[in-house]
Amino acid sequence: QSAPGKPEIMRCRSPEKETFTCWWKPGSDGGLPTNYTLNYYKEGEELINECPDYKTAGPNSCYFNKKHTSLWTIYNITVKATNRMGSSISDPHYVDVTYIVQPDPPMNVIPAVGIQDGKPYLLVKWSPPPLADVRSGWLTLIYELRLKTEGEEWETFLVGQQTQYKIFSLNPGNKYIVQIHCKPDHHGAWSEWSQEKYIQLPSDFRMKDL
Amino acid sequence: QSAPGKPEIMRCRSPEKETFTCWWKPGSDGGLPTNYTLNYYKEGEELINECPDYKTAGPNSCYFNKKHTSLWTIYNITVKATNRMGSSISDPHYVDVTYIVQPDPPMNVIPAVGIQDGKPYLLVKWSPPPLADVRSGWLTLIYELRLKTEGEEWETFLVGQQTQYKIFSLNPGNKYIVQIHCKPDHHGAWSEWSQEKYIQLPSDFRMKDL
Amino acid sequence: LPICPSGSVNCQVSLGELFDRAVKLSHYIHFLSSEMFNEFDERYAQGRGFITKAVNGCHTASLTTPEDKEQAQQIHHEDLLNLVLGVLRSWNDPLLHLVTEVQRIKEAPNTILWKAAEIEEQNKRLLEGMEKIVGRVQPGDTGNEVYSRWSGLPSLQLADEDSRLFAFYNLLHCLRRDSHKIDNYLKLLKCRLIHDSNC
Repeated sequence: QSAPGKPEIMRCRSPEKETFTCWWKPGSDGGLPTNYTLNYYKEGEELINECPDYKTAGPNSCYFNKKHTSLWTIYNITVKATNRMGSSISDPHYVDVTYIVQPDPPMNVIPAVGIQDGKPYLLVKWSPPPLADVRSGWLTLIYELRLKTEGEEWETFLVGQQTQYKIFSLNPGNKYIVQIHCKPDHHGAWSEWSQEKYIQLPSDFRMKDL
Repeated sequence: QSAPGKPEIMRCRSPEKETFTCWWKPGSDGGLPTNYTLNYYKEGEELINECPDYKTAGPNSCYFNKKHTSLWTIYNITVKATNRMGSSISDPHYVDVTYIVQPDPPMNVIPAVGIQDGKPYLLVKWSPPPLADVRSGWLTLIYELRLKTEGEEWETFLVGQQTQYKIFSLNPGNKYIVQIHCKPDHHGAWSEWSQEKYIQLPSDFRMKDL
Repeated sequence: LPICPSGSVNCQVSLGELFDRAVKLSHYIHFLSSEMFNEFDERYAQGRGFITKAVNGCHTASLTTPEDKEQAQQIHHEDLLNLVLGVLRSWNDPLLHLVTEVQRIKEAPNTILWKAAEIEEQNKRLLEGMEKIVGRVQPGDTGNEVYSRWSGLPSLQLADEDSRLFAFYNLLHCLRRDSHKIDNYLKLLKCRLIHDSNC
């Protein structure tokens, strides 16, 4: 039996710049019942606060709701493991909420076939994830689209802020798989890819096909 | 011969949120020489003022230079037509300069072809209309770009505040027409579209082409 | 992740980033305020001639704010920052009451209710940010808590429907106007202080 090993703060994420969650990985528990407390202080403040909510985001996590989430400051976060033999504290983890925004994936991805100057193209449309207002620029999202035929490599297209995209130079008769993901325009991380969507291009193109 | 008909204030416009002009349409002149005076008072003020400048913006107009232009305040404007037989006054026209800004079109629109990961893209650059003071932050403009090949429908892209834009989903070998217009970030109207600019995409792309 | 020099105690959000976030937030608040005003105007104010009566000013009229580019550029940035703070503070109380009183309007659509609550919350968040910015630009200066008191609650609760609706119209008209001023001044200040007036 021994004091617990050092926990490690693995990741913090905000889905919409309004709340955020941090997760940690416990160290060894020294063979004893061990409990964990997450403490944080904000830049320029002396006050040490404890995690407001250990439950909402599941085990080994701390959820900061709107009231506890500030955009204007850097959080200095540590996790302390304690058992009967002693305790140990993680390295500090610095969080600036604007940098940890990872949105949910885009929704309603709809691929359709079109024709322009007699050439077939794929028009894919989608909508942003249902989170903070994207229309007003409060949270500006950019998108990437990826496309492949079964068994091939993905081909990725940087789309920018549009929520639709046309892809030319395709092979008639192929069955394509399409996915979209998104990210805040400046800081933050790409969302997961949206659900795979399939579209079959007709083999030969005549106007009447469409 | 009779008293003049009622004039009508048709439109007021500010090109850069620093000055503005109003135009009116005369009513019947009753067959007699008729003159027009524009009067206004500002919200919270008793003082009735007369149009400071009937000349600069041409006939049946009143030009308010910087000294006479205030934002976030409502102007109550009327036009009075007078001839020997009498006079008649227009309905009042309420104006807050914040909401009547319509900029001039963007300038120096330059389309160019680029290549990224072996894919052709169109990079369009432009500059804001010269009258608009975007440098100081007094006026913030957003832009829209539209693109088409001869005989096709326009495709419009909301660009936001940047003054350049990359378009990927293109058809090699096509000749494209590009135009840009702009508008204040919140209120006001879109400018006219800029002059049409043409760009020919090479049909097949090899690195050495560029 | 923001790179904090190891061992450094005071790793902080830069002034430029603070302004970026404040401008994005002020833009969002004004966007919501405009939409709320337009929605209310369309649904409750058509044909009532409220605009002619709305010219008796807003509760923040006592705060002398710049009304053209020249005035805005001549005012010292510390005074303009404090003015922005003053206008924001002046809206805390009315926004708090607006959220409850709007629910009493006949068939008030959810979109108006949601916006009133969202604006109230984001206004507090912007106030927090502005206090941080002022603290950074004028360290040590606690600043005089200038703000304009609002006494419009009774008019939002009047029995006569026309008068009550006009009181809402005037409040939303003033919110649209003041939130646009704040957004405009912050964009100006950001260009001046962060980009040397060369945005």
